[in-house]
Amino acid sequence: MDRGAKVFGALGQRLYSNRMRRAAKKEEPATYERLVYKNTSVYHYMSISLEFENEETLSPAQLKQFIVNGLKDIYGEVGGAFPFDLLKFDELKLTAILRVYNSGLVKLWSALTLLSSFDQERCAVRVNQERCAVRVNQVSPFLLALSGNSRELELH
Amino acid sequence: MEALVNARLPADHEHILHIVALKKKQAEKFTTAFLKKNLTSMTEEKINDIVQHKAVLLHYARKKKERKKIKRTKGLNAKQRRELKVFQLKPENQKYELFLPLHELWKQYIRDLCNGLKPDSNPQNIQQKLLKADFHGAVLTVAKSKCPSYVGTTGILVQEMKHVFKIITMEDKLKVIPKRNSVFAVEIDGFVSHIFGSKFELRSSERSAKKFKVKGTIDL
Amino acid sequence: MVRLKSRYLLCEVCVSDRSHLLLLDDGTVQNAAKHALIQAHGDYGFAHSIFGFSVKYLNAHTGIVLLRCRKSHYRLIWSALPFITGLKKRGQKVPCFFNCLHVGGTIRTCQKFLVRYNTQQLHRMLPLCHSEEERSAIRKSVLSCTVQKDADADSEEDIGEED
Amino acid sequence: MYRELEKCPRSLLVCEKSNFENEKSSHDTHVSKHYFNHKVSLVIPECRSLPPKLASVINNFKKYFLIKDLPVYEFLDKDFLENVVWNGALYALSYKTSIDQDNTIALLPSSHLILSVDKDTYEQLGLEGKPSQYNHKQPMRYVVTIDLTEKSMAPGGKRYQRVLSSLKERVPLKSHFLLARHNSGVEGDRVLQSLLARYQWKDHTPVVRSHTLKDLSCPSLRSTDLRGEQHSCDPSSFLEWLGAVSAGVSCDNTATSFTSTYVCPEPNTPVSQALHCTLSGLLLPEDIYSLLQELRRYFDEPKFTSWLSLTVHGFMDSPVSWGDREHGFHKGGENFYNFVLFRNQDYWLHMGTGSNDRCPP
Repeated sequence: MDRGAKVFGALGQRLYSNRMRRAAKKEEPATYERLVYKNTSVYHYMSISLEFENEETLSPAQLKQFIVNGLKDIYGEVGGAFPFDLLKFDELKLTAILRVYNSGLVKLWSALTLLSSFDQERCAVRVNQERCAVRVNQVSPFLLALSGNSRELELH
Repeated sequence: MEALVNARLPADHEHILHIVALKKKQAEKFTTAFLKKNLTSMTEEKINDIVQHKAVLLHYARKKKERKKIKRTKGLNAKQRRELKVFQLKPENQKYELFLPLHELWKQYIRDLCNGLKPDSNPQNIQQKLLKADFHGAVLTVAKSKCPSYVGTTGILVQEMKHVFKIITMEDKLKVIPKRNSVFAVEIDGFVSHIFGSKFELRSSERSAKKFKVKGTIDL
Repeated sequence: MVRLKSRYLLCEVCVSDRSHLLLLDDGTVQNAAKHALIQAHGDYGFAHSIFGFSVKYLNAHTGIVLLRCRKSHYRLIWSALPFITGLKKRGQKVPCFFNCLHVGGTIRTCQKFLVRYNTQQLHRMLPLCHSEEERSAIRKSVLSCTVQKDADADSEEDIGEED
Repeated sequence: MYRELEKCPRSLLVCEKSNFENEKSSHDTHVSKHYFNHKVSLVIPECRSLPPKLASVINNFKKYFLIKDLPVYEFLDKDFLENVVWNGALYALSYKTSIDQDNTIALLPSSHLILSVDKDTYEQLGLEGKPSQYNHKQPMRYVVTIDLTEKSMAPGGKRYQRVLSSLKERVPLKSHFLLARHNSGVEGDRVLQSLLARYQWKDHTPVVRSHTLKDLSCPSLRSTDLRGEQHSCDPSSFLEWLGAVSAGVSCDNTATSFTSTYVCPEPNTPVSQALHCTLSGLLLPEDIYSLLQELRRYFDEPKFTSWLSLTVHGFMDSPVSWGDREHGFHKGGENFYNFVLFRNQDYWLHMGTGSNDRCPP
């Protein structure tokens, strides 16, 4: 990952010690500095929504297990073993926000797309297969960008 | 052999044979006189010819048939054509109105070709016919092109070449438009046909013989 | 034309009871490897590596297996081999594991390696013989199945049969 | 093992640090050049409700119009050009058109008409354009930029005629449009109203939502330390935290929890409450600038917090991000900027764009 940062206008800020700055009553105005980061974020964030054939409820842990199983199906024990976080899950709207390392983005995305059935043990004996689909609404390297999805703007 | 015949007799032989060797000039004169006297049927030139012509036929040779030379009307070659500018429209002739009669003729020709061109006739049939038709005189419009500045150009086709169409626009301008990467629209009596220029890169004479394939991409 | 390059994995099948080795055949080994691949790398890895995958050589007496796979994805198969825990044959399950001895680019290098490896093993094992009779018996059996001409080169029985 | 699966497209983040009183500070141009803003969100720590001055600025955001099935050539109408486009600032962006699949049209206040069109439309349109950054081996998308202030674009001019005939006859592009206008003169309003009257339209006001967050931990920031090297938080984790706050992601996780391991970045301080306020709609840069000016005055009175943040999200499907820099959509279409304002009029500015974008200014 090239997290190379280019510094255009850095000045000797760090020369001032912390103590000196605290001593000054009003803090020095900051000098101009510009940094350009390429691929700065190690994570990618995905906002997804689930669609079931019938009404379903599931807990965050169930959802995560469901995605992990999907990953295991496609990439196996070795390829599917990478960490990702379920940051938020709205159980009513069935929407979720996932966080994944950049290296796992393609795998997670493809696994989500290929998820098609949700196994749930309803009774002790019968395993019910529930058809479902995952829609990936937005993918971004900035979590901040997920809160401003202009495609959701609905006007009448 | 020849040298031996022409050689002078040695002097001692003269005495033995009782003949006197003639001088060279005298000998030649003698020979011609002798031949003339004996071969009365031949003219002097022919005799001369025989004497001069020394080829000796040793075996039978067939008489060569004289081949008749087919006389071709030799036209101009490409270079001459270019120099003479035969196929170039003179600037004073680049007038839209001048080509309107040609357009009328072309319309007549297409109507005849498509059996009257009724509004209810099958567009596919018309396309089949148009594919083999001649387009000189048609009103062409560039409907699509990779190069945006060609798009929208309209005019009468005055000349079709392998790779370009030369059309004359309403503003009396002669435009040369490459066939490749453009789609042309031809309108006749309400039927609009599109010509994919990239697939049309042939001379109009060759096109009538060409079989067009249905397959293939038509993307520019 | 570019040649499709392959990798050959020379493996040793380790079982607790050597008589089970005789159950080995191409199909069982290939099936076991396929299952391990699906388990380790999922459908994606399986689909990537299964083309060109075959069991090239198998010796049921010594438990030597030569697997062939495409060079581009041999790591997938290589890494899946430890996931093989048993071979299934006609409902009988033999617990075993695969020990990958060598990864080669051609069958020939694998063969050379195997010869060297087996000689090494022989030299290692010989001092463990208890008596002189044992030792001579081994020598005799080794000599009996080698090709006479270069007897010192081929010291193990499975080499002569290699293609 | 899967090298090709681990690649991912690039993203850019530009961070700037300066002071509002610095005369070379370019915060105003950054704000005014970001034309199409969809959402503004404010995070003010240690604040229960909006101060009345701020609230009045927020409620004074201009309304905008949604106009249905508007043909693009209407923008080239002579009357409209003279009174609305050249006079004052008109923002127009096609609505519900995805820039990765549809034809997207934008009219900038600098009187540039930008058409981001697919290959087929471009070939039919017959207007010069540049291949877009979103491309395969062959260009599949083109961006046509028409400067309406150019001499040849004067009504009746040669180029004007060509553009008009392209948009009227060859490809009658039409779309729903979001329209907003700043600095409206009386004459301009009349012309705009006469245009609106011919089509179905409705005016909208930006939607304001605000809520107070209780008991959360805030990262501590030090205005001089943009990179987060000395007891401060580095830009990407700060932005992540801001996103977590706006999305309502909980930060109280441990490293061993199954679903999520996200925690607030270190160092952090507990905050009893924070105000989170959002505005959405087509927001004018001028309004955002006045909001920014008002926020600067927030620190005039002594406050507990040392910083507050203002985030502005651009439209994902806008063909431009800043100025006429191309914006594209690869997987997120993000283009946003974020101001962090400090007590001593220092500010940080983070500008982020996705993979098919030019670098922010």
